[in-house]
Amino acid sequence: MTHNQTSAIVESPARWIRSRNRWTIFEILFWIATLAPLYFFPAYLNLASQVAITALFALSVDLVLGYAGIITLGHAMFFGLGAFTAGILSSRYGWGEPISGLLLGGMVAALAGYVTSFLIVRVQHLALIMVTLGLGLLTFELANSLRWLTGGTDGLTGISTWKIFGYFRFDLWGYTSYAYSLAVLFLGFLICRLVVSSSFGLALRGIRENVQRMPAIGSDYKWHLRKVYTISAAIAGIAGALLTQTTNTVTLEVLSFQRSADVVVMLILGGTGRLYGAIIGAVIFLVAKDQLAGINPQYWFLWIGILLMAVVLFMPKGILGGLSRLIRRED
Amino acid sequence: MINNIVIVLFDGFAFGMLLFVLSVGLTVTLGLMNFINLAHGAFGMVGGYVTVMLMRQYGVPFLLTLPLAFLGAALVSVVLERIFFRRLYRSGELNQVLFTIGLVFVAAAGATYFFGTGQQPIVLPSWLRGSVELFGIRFGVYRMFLIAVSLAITAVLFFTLERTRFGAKIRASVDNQKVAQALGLNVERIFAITFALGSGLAGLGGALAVEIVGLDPSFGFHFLVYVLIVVSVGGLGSIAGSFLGAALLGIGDVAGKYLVPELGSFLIYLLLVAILLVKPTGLLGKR
Amino acid sequence: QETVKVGLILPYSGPFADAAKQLEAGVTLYIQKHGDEVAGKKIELIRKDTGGPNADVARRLAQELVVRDQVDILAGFALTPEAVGVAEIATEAKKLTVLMNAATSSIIDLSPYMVRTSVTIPQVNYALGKWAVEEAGVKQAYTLVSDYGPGHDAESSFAKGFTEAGGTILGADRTPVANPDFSAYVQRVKDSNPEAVYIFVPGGAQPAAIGKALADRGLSPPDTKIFAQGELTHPEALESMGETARGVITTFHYTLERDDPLNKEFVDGYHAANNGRSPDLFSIGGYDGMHLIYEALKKTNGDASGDALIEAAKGMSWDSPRGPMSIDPETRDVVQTVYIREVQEVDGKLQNVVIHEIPEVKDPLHGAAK
Amino acid sequence: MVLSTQSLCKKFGSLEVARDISINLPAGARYALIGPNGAGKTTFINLVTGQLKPDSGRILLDGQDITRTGTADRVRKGLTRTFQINRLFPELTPLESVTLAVCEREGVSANFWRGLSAHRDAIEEGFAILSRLGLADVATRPTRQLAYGQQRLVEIALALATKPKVLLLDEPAAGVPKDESAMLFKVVANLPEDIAVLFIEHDMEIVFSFATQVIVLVGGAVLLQAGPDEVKEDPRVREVYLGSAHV
Amino acid sequence: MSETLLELKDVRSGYHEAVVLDRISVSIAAGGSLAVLGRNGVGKTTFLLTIMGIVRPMRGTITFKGTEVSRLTPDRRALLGIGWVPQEREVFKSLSVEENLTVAARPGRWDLDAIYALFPRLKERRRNMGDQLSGGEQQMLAIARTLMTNPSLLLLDEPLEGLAPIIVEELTAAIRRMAQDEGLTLVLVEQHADVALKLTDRAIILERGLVAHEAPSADLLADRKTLDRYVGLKLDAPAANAG
Ligand SMILES: Nc1ncnc2c1ncn2[C@@H]1O[C@H](COP(=O)(O)OP(=O)(O)OP(=O)(O)O)[C@@H](O)[C@H]1O
Ligand SMILES: Nc1ncnc2c1ncn2[C@@H]1O[C@H](COP(=O)(O)OP(=O)(O)OP(=O)(O)O)[C@@H](O)[C@H]1O
Ligand SMILES: [Mg+2]
Ligand SMILES: [Mg+2]
Repeated sequence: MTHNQTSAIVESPARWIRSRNRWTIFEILFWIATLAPLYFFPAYLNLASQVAITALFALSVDLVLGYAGIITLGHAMFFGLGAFTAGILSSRYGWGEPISGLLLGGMVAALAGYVTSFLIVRVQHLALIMVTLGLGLLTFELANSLRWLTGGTDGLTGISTWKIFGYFRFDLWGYTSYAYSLAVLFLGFLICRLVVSSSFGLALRGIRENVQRMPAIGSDYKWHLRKVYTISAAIAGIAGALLTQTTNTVTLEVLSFQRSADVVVMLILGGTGRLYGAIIGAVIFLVAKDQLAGINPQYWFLWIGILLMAVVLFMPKGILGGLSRLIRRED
Repeated sequence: MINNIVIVLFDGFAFGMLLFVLSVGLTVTLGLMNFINLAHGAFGMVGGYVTVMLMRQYGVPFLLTLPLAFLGAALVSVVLERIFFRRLYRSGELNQVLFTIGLVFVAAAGATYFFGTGQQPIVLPSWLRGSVELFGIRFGVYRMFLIAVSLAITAVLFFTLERTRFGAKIRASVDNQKVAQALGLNVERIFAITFALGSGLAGLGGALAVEIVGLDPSFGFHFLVYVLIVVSVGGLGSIAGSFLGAALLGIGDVAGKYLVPELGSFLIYLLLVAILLVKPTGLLGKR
Repeated sequence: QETVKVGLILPYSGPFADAAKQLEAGVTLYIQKHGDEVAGKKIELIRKDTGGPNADVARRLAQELVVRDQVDILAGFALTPEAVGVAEIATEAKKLTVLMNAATSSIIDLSPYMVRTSVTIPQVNYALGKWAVEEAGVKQAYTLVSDYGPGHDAESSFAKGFTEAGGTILGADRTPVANPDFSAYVQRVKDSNPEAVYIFVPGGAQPAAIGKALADRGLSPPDTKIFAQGELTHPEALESMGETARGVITTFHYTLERDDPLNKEFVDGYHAANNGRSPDLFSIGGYDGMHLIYEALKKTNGDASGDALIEAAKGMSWDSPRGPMSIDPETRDVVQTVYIREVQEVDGKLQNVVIHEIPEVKDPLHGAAK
Repeated sequence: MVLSTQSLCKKFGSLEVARDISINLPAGARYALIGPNGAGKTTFINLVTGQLKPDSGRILLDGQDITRTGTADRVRKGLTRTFQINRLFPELTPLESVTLAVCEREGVSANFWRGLSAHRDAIEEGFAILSRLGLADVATRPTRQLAYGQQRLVEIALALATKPKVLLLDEPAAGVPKDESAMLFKVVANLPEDIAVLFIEHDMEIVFSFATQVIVLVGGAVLLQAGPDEVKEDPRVREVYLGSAHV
Repeated sequence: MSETLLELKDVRSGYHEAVVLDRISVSIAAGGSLAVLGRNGVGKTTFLLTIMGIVRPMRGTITFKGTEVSRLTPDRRALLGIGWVPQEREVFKSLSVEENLTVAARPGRWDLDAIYALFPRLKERRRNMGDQLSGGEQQMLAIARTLMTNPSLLLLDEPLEGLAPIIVEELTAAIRRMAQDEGLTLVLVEQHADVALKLTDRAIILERGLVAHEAPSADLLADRKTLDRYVGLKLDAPAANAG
């Protein structure tokens, strides 16, 4: 700790805290860079939308995992609920308006999140992981057995999403999809950023660091957990609805264990508890997968496996953690 | 009627024992060592391929391949432990998750490369096949064999891990590596041995399971969910708990499917969630 | 020289990797045999991995194939959701889309550019249901199917054929898709003591498992007849089941051991190219799919536009290793011979022996809808 | 009485760790709780604050029965404790930790739509508490990196941040050097007059110079409650607890 | 006093880049005892951790019984005869009291009987798990656990913290006995400087990472001025009763 830093704190601790939450030049550049695919890589726009959607999903998981310390292997449950809500709305009720579909998807997922959060807060550690996993798999099986509603393993057919604001049509190249997904991702990110830099975000970190201490400082931490779980479920649901709307398809896979596990892998890969880790993780994982699978569709996961192992060995705090350490060392 | 009850209980118990052999290795690595070893299934796969290849290519008898499956998986794990895992003991559960998932990917690719994507059937010796009739009920011979093996494994592990100083040394090392080491315990060696034991058991479980669940390169992922369920329901670190949990899940699952088949695919998850909500540390777990 | 690009969308990784591998082996065998040039164009394959039944991924891959790689034809589709995801793209981009496996009947209606060279589940199972009553003289049966789309289709089409012919279904149970233990269900079957049991499970490890479970309970032919779709007695499953498989009756559109020079050539070629591995339903779907693409291109003189190709494909008929087959000009679906086979010992080895052939079977659901 | 317990009983298996404990703390109390190791002192605090459920007996805070109230609610009603073995937030800085406690007290911690820095008062109050305990210099380092003695002080700071009416301190000075423990007790002494303090301490110099009343707990039961001088002279206390050193 | 048992030469150590201790050169004769004093956070614990090998020195050498141990792992050092009692007790939670005692025990003067005689409380609680003990009981267990390894050099980090006065009395008597009669060598970190100085024959005072003062304990005990300056021993009566 340098001397003038100390005196800055003494002068105004609040200002010191605020300075830690200011937008940095890196962040601004990062978001500008997200526009690049629109101009430079139009052939990759469909991939880019899928990355943006997955990144939003990963953000929602970072809220509960990275900040509140709830390791979940069942978050696809909320993603899938959002996806199915939007899909059913369009294919069964003929309502394909995107924005309202997103919101409804988010609301349904949030409701499910709120209800299950009462179970989640009762358990910890392995039991917690397993309860999230169990609930996720139960939802999957439920969707499978409600074939009349969900289309079962074949998936829902006949989804069509209307133009955004009645104007932007979803094109084959994916310009609209990407712009739409990116905008929603950015909004979701702003919400997450606000949440984690608020006093509520601090309480979440307190829970992650030492749950047992929380009641002793007068904290109704279970209520905090239920709340963040609900917020996170809503965001995951929105991400799911976004996937439905940009692809006009929903299959059971949106609810699968694989999806839950993949998103956690991406999040850890990027680095937990720092929001951007979720985005970077999704980008690296999906782009690497796309490129490697392009080279060899049968063995790409060998290289992904090696990537994951290498990251753990050389960047134990995820890619972003590793990068930020490098940067800090340089200046 | 009574016959049906007996046979359903027997089948359920046998199914439970299948789950037990698949997961007992994880009870050691995850339960005792606190190492989130999602590559458990990959070690099981090693054991499975050892058995299949020895039987097919060299005509080694099935029973003899079992200890070799144990050794094969244990050997692979010792090498990996020395190079990789030991660095991960302290680095947090998320890194362990990521690393071991990466390892499963690599293992699956390796298996695809060497053995192809197809199923690898084995042909058991005739004395282990078919069923025998006792009191007018037909019991599957292989199922009885599984039950016997599981009881033996449980007994051996229970006495070596829960009743000897070695068990206490493992727990001490896991509790607090720093202090255990400062007291003169060779934590590295303890961990290496324990890890090899856990992986060896995984290999043995894989070899025993091939007959029932088959073997292909996705084996490593396939039963991950099941084994995690058994370990968490049994309670971390308790061999007896795993045994009990597996038996309970097996019987519950088979009996449930028999009585309410519509709930077939929900049962095991319902049991999981219900048990953990009532007893978050599992049936016999302390942590 | 101009090329015709074919985008092959398959689950190369994950639990269905074997299906993708077998299907692709069929495709490459065809190209190997017939050269990679047709109607003056060079055929180029671009392979894409969906990782499993992921409609959204399949859709994105199709989009990319169309906009990035500019393919002319979409093909592959081991799993129904993959085809579902791609349908809209096929229509919008006007690309011939060859379903080389996806076996749910209705998906072919999703796009006018789709054509199927595999099989539909109702096609083989409806026929089996009828045959079971009419020819095998079975009066009542119990059905046991995997609890997912194809299983449900199999259950209903078998039951339809069976009951229409005058049989009764005693009971119907559905087993979880990833079910490692069948004992409870098998016990239920035994409790109702049916004359026959009908089984549908996905390929892989389950056929052997369920076969052994039935035998352990004493449910085996000839006392209890066992009917199933062909996957149940694929070669690896037969090896693992051993004696207990004897007498099992299955229905399929392709039989490995079918005595026919075309088939023999196909099987031998396949063995040679794949380390002795035998072809299966995926391989034949891929092989015939490629045949359809080649023939259509010949007809259009190398015009690879979707409209031209789909017109050329409609009504096409040919002799395949599986037997005579054609494409229904109205539904674009496959019309072919359905084989009823029984597991018998031939030269000391158990194999599927054809005991009955039903020629020119159409998908009954499409027929019924009209 | 701000806090009183009525015949609290608790058993761990066959071990009776609380036997009929009835204690009254008036406002402004500066009481010490002493007794041999394993006498049940920490257990008593656990019972009073709700970490453990009593087998029987009642706990009253400001005359209100709180026996069934949850721990967090008791803290919000003004009943706070510290822990004998640190329970801190290792990766948070002391400033964040204490600010968190202040936010919880003010009920703004559930507020997720305003940045933390908007709660300026809470942050400044947190910092003031740390400054009083001599932790200003390390306020922005991760708690994990502080020396043990400093961590002990963070433990106290967290408790103070809840603005307690009753403060239960479990060996607050253990591991803190003499001069700093003196400062610590000065801070506690200077708390508003109406705050009742009960502290456990094995350092008799501190006990006898700071406590107005001393409660001696032996084998789960109250042996004696009296002024420091009387306790010092009591032969029973000497025999089981003080030994010869303090003759 | 006989030959040197432990010697630190020009040792620098700390955490990552942060240097906590520097230029530390100290030696202790077999059977000798050393008090380590200093303010909160000067690095007393780090000093012990460096000897034990939990913190690796960045520079300098540590020799124990004539062999250089600077690069050895803690378990190797423990087997050579160094025993350490951690400041935060760190008893094994998932082991019973008795298992805690026996898990790393090595034969010698201290066995279960001897320990139970010194701490009867532990005998009563021997079936309890490590996390079902009172703070003081944990402290006793931490000391006893290390004694069970029968070390020839004992590193004690504030061992009297949290113990009842009567236990402190018994324990200090026991430590004195061990040092004087059995030739056990001792390094003692203690807040109660007076107690520490009475128990040891030499003392060092750490300040800003360096050894600021070194003297025979008896001399230092008399030298209140030095003590005040470095350790802040003066306990001005807190204004408690005023409150
Ligand atoms: N893991 C760590 N990482 C970084 N710095 C540390 C770490 N542990 C201790 N320190 C720092 O090293 C310095 C010395 O700490 P140490 O624990 O040795 O002090 P101490 O003299 O034992 O203090 P106390 O009397 O409070 O026990 C302190 O400033 C502390 O903040
Ligand atoms: N969970 C538990 N199960 C069984 N016994 C327990 C448990 N927790 C504490 N004990 C026992 O209860 C007794 C009282 O413990 P407590 O922590 O209240 O003592 P204390 O008076 O605070 O002692 P100290 O001064 O050493 O901190 C101890 O003997 C301890 O071993
Ligand atoms: Mg206590
Ligand atoms: Mg210290």
